[in-house]
Amino acid sequence: MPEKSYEARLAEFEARINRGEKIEPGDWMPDEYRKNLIRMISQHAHSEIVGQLPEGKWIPHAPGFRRKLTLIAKVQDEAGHGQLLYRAAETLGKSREEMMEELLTGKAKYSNVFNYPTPTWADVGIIGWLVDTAAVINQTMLAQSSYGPYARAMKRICYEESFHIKQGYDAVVALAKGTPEQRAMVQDAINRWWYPTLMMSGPPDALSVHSQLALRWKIKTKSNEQVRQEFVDHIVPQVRALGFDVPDPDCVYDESTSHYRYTQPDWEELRRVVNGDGPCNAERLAARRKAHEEGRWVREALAVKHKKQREVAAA
Amino acid sequence: MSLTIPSPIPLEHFKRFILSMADDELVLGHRDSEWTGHAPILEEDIAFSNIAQDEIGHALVWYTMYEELGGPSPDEMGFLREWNDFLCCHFVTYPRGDFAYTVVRQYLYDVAEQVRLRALLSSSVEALRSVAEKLIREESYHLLHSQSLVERLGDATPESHDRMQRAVTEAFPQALGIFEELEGESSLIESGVFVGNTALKSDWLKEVVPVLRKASLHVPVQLDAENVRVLAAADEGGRRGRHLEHLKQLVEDMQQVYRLAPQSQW
Amino acid sequence: MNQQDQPRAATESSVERTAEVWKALKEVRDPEIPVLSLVDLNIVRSVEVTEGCVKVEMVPTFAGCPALNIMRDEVVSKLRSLGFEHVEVEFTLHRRWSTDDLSEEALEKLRTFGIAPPVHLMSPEAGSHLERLQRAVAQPVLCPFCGSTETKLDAFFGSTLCKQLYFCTSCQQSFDRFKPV
Amino acid sequence: MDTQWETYEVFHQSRRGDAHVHVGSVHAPDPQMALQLARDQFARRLSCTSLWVVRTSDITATDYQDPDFFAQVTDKSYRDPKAFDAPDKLHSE
Repeated sequence: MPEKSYEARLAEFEARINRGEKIEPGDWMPDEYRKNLIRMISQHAHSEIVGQLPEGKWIPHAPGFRRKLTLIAKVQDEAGHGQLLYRAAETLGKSREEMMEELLTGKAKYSNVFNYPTPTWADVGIIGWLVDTAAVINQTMLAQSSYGPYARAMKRICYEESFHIKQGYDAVVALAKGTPEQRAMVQDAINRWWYPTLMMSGPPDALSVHSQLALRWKIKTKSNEQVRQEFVDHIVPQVRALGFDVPDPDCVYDESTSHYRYTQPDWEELRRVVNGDGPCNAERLAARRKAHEEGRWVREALAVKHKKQREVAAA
Repeated sequence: MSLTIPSPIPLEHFKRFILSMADDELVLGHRDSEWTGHAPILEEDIAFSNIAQDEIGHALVWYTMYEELGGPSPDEMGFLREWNDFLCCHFVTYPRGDFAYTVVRQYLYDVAEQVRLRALLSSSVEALRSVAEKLIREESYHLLHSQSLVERLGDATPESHDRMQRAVTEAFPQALGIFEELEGESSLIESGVFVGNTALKSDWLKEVVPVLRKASLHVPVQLDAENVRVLAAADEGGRRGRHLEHLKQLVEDMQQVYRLAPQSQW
Repeated sequence: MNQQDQPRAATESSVERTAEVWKALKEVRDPEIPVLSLVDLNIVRSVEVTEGCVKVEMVPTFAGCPALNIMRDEVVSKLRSLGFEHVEVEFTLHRRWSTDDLSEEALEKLRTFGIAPPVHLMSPEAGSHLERLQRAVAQPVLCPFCGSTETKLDAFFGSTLCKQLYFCTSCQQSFDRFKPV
Repeated sequence: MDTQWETYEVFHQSRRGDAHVHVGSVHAPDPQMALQLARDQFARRLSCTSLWVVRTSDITATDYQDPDFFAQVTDKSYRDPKAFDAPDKLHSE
């Protein structure tokens, strides 16, 4: 059979995507598609791993058996999601070690939201409720992604994340029913997390370099703006129903559009935080590096042992 | 809910026995959870988070039984009790150390728990039998995991061997403290609640010594004929509520938020 | 939500009322394994119906299962919608829960969902639980996506207490396997 | 039920000689386990002399939607003790 031209392959590839077929690991794909996916999936994986830290800080202090168990389970899920996503990225030809290296040297990016501090217990509830709601809206969209392994990983992650939302909400409701101090703790956390959460879905598409290609190849199926609007419409009534305020006086329901209006976050802040200059970037990476360095001997030993066992088996 | 135990069993001693198991599980589970987000590889991060939940879940089972015997609720026991009222052994209270110490501690503890639960499968108290039947199923996973880590890290590289050996030297005498005699233990043995700590320790030694040795790790014991003679002093005191500062710090951390509003929901 | 179901409770027999409760509980999905209901998973063990009140006893799969409060909430709201004013959920922590008791149908549902079902632990030659578990863990696991046996254990402990993580080298897909317990 | 576990209806007797009364049901793999569950769950609080468990699927019941089933062909009021105006005590005070 004669070699097909790049154009012919690309046309076939795009036709498959437009028919709603999934692209699988062994299939032909344009380099740009592969690169875009590796970038997105590895960023997502890094976000899960770094995302363990802000909440993980509260594991030793979680109040009561149920909260303690739930929080450990949740932070564990994040490690599990990281593991799953690194696996999905590996199917595209990049090793976990390479990706880890990029994270630890500050070369790779990850979600802005994990670079903010978690000074009170209420932050745990708010992350589960607000941040994970925003994450699920994004991930539900990604579960439609054209790349099979990513879409399937997302489907599973979505189930687990919706469980996180319930737990986060449950923790917030407990505080909402509690003492005035407990309620104040929640409001303070909402105030601090509101804008960082809005930023999570990414800059307006006009400012996003990667968005257009990702949309064209159905790596993602909705724009950043659509995802953000969906989040706002979903969460604002919930926040108000519990008697808390959204820290944005201009956040009102617009009858003409059937959407809530909201004040745009500071996009310059997002750029800074994503590029390494947020309130906790240094602290987060230092914690990851420490774990990585201190665990080096374990990884080496396991690799050596694995090799020895294989030699024995082969002999 | 209430639980009654057959009358010849001294209730107070029985309750202390339950509590000593509950406190061991909670404190070790707390220590294990300190690896969540910080383990050497993702798979171990997940593993220790999982083990932590299991151990804390087991603590909850024992505290629930304690409540059914007329004690306070599990949350009150874990989150409002004074640190010197805990009855855990010193072993579980030590800081997590490096990963080698964590692995060795987990392995030594897993075998002890396995041996203990196996013995409880034939306890005279039905409630203990049924708890043991449930927990042993979960616990067996821990043992398979920690034992395979001991076997792999014990002699893989010079560094891993050094670290594991240091961990065994440190942890072995501490682990012997798991089997510190309980108050009123003889009455618990007589009434068939369990076989007693001396018997458990001997079963434990028979299992851990060969595994550690096979992993090229030196253990301070002497084998004469069928008997294992221990050449180290056990680190005891915990079962009588005599604790080290590590536990004080741990309990303070654990209760920090709960105590902000002890009457409130969290 | 809380509306009383008029004279129904008085006119029907308690056996029928109880059957209604079981039917409703079959619709409450496990929060972490949404293809199976709490009844499929043998989590619900008993139902007690007295005038306007219902009490449900549940046995968690794993003692440390973090999903218990969510299960409780879902059971309560489901049974309130049947007209029960007071719903009590009791977790019995000490009772044995084993994957050996799952029905063929439940196993099939897991497989369809992409979770490899647990193997049976009990075997004629029995032995201690640990020995049976060792044998079970050593058995090959079929990929629920492509059916290949070219799979490997990726993580001895999975994302939830009840699962382990595998990777299929044939179709390059990560998948969960329900832990045999 | 489509699992191999089935529900069993539980009937409880609180004193010898009393009727067994339906108190609830349990989900179990076999009748022996059902009895154990029933004991733990229903005999724990109530005093109990005997328990029955019956596979739910083995119960055949009449239909509430079919009142005709109980339509009386002939007047049987004479069989109902309330039909007789007999005083509880023959000699009051």
